Amino acid sequence: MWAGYLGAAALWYACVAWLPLESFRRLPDPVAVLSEWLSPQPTYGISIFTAAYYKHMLYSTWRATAAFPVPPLAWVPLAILIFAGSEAAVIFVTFLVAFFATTLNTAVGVKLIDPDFFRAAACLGASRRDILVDVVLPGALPNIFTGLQIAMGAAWFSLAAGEMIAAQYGLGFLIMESYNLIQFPTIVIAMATLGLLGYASSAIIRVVGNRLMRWRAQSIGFAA
Amino acid sequence: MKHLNWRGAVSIAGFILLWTLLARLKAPGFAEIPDPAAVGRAFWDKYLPSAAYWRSWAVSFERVGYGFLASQLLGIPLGLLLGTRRLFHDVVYPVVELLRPIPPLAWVPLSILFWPTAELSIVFITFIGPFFIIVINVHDAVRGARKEHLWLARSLGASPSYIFRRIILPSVIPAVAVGMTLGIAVAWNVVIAAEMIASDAGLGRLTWEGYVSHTGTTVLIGMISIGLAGYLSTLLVTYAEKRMMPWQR
Amino acid sequence: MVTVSGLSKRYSKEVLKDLSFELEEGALTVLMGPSGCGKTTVACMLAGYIAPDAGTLAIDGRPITAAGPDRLMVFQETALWYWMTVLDNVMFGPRASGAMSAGEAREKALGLLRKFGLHEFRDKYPGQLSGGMRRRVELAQAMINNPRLMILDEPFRGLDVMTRGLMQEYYLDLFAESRRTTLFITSELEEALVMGERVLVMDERYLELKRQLMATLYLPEHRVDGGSA
Amino acid sequence: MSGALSIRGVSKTYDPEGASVEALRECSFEVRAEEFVAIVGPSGCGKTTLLNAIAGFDTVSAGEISLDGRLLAARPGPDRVVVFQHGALFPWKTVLENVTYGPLKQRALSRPAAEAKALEFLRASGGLDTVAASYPAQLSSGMQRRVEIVRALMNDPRLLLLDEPFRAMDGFSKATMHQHLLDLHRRYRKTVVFITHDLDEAIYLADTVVVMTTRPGTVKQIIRVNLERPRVPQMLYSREYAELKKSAAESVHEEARRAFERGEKEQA
Repeated sequence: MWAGYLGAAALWYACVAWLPLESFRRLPDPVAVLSEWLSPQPTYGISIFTAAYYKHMLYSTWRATAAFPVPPLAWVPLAILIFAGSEAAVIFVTFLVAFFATTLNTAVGVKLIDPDFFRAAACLGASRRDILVDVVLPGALPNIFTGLQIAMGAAWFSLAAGEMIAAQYGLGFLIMESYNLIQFPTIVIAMATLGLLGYASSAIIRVVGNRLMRWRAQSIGFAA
Repeated sequence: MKHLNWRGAVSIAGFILLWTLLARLKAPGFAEIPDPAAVGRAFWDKYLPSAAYWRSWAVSFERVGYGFLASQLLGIPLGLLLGTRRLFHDVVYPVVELLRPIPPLAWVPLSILFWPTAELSIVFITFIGPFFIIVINVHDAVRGARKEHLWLARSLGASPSYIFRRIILPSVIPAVAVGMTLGIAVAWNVVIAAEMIASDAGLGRLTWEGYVSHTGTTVLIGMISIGLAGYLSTLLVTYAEKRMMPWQR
Repeated sequence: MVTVSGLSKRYSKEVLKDLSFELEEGALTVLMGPSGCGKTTVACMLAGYIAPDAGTLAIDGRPITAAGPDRLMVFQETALWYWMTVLDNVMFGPRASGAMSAGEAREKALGLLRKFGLHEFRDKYPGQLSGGMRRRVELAQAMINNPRLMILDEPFRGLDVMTRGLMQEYYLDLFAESRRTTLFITSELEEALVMGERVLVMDERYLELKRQLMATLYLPEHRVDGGSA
Repeated sequence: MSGALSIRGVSKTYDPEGASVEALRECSFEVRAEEFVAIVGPSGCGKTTLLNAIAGFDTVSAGEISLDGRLLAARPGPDRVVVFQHGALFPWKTVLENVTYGPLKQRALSRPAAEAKALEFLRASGGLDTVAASYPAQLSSGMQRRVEIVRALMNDPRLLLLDEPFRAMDGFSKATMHQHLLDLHRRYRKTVVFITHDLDEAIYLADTVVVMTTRPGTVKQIIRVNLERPRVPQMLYSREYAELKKSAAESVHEEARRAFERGEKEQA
């Protein structure tokens, strides 16, 4: 694992430092980035010791979670209504907005539920509303979480775009600003931080998902 | 496409109705938004005949096309290598795992710095998004291949390269199909934002200029065009999928 | 022909402990036991897919160390390559090992498919066939390579009982023709008694059940004389 | 005494994209109250179509199905509960939540009363009360099957419908499930309609065996099983059993061969 990181860093350094290519020379090298990122007095004002760094992170994280397109559960019935079955509509939505990932995945999740569950519930006297709560929601949960993962990725992805275009704070803004002010190491710092935040948020969703779907986890090895 | 599902049609019609209502009543936030009829007229009169409008279609399609194609040509082999070679996987996969969450657009400044022309820098952006998606999908598919499929081939005396060509590659096609569908959607989202930031042409630029000049119709026409362009490319990808997987018909 | 001695294997729990048996040349031997008693593990070891923790396996005196076309296995879950047509699946063996030219392999494969009543399905994909038909394709896929040992791991489990009965008869006829040494694995007592001349029982509970029922056994008519297939 | 089922002239034609497929043609038979009836037939003979019609999951193109004299609505209900072939315990609910689901949804029992009744039922089904808090994925297929039957019985249904419940089980656990089912039928005296493709299973378990033809499915033969109750495994190898099997074997085998030749696939 570490061999990979060191190898990549060494390759990056070699390209920037020795390769006679002009376009590589313009890029910041890993040593400069790291020393900037970890130095108490960073030349461009952004490192783990400066408040500005955390302000940008905070803005970005807040915007990501705010923009985090978990459509209110009210969407779930609407998603079922609109997309249950029409292939064309699903493709159209797939493309249109990655944000709808959760809605789309919910609809797909609902279609994947074994019809016997609906029939079993109906046999036991469950009303339409009971079926929605006791079968549709838990049954589609695995797909809903796949959707949440994609939606989280889409949130960070669109956040970066939004901040780069119109914001005053946030990592996306920081990236564009450090580009305009020729503070290249800070660009890489902001990018890496965005990456780490994205990775952390997906991990959180995974943990919450496993918690909610305990029933899927282990079977006591009765099967052959 | 057999008959469009009437429920889908009803919801789209409902959406347009709602939009008209909100625009006409100048509901909060909808002050500047023109109603569908106005957008339709503007499109018919100004955009349909204008060559510049269709050129922006061409420019955006070109950028997505090159970026997406490059992502598949490089991504699929890398995914296969990561899935089959253990040493290569242990060294390279952690780096891929680290770079993947970085939003494609965060690469814009570095891309502009690195690539000599603005055009190439945008194509790199449309490349990076779908690239990671296809690499991860193919990697997971190779590792998920059923061991019986490989065992049987080995029993029958197939050489490793024969097994790679006739067993591993075909078993990965469904995952490639999924990766392409997701990748093309991301590519379109990325090209629009990249054009807004670093280009003077393309549908993204068109929408951005509409925004800057506060002409609602241009923004909406831009958005709808982007939607349609993406839909068309998704149809192309789905067509390619059906060709790649004859056993699914 | 095949000798197995002192086999033992442990995954999370002990699956095999000091298992030994022989398979006679040209005989259909049944290996029977409840699910989870290591039947499939033994099959995979004979086919060369899994190595034992201890013990040895040999075929015609040669130790079994790797997979080879002399020992072919039909898995419990159909393992046909779903992206290949029925014909390509059957032709895979001879083509992969280079044993036959394309034309020769095609000829032999079509012959086998015609014999198995699947000729008209040669260009279909496995997904389009019924369970019984998929099994017959797998048998053809193995038989074209003329293996010394056929290993069938609960091949008819999951088929409805009627198709299962027909498939049992089907294999018995194939076996009568070729007398190809076969190891047939099952968890069904009736199936074991219908298929095998020799039944190896992997678990005492089954042994007790078998002894008790053997005493009052009523053999299905066509086997009442107790003769071989 | 309730649970008398009568099937009169039931036909069903599916119409996928115009290529109309006739699944059932003129099916008629009677099931007396508290009787155990097995329906036997090869793949694609309409067994499941008939079950769906009785359970109210699907309508019939012609004919009538009535329970205790009343026509059945094409709407499922707790008076006739189905145990499904691949099992339909809610994986996200514990055993206790699954079993008490029916009475609670119909507001027939309070929660404590339902749980008490459930635990009693589970205990009587082989000490399953010990796994009341586990999730279905943690149980063996045999245990899951028994819990699903308890879930059905908790609603005190007039009719218990079983769709090839023991199909994927290995020989050993299938034998134990047969005894369990027979024991439940003796104890709770419910009318049972048992779908299977296995003639041995049908004769061993049932009072009456209805043999179906391949598509379009219709009643080919009705066999009264005169083995006395309670049934024991030794009967499987008795003279009377062999007679019964011979009388059904030809027609069942013939249907199986025709289905086999046609590559009749399981209905989707």
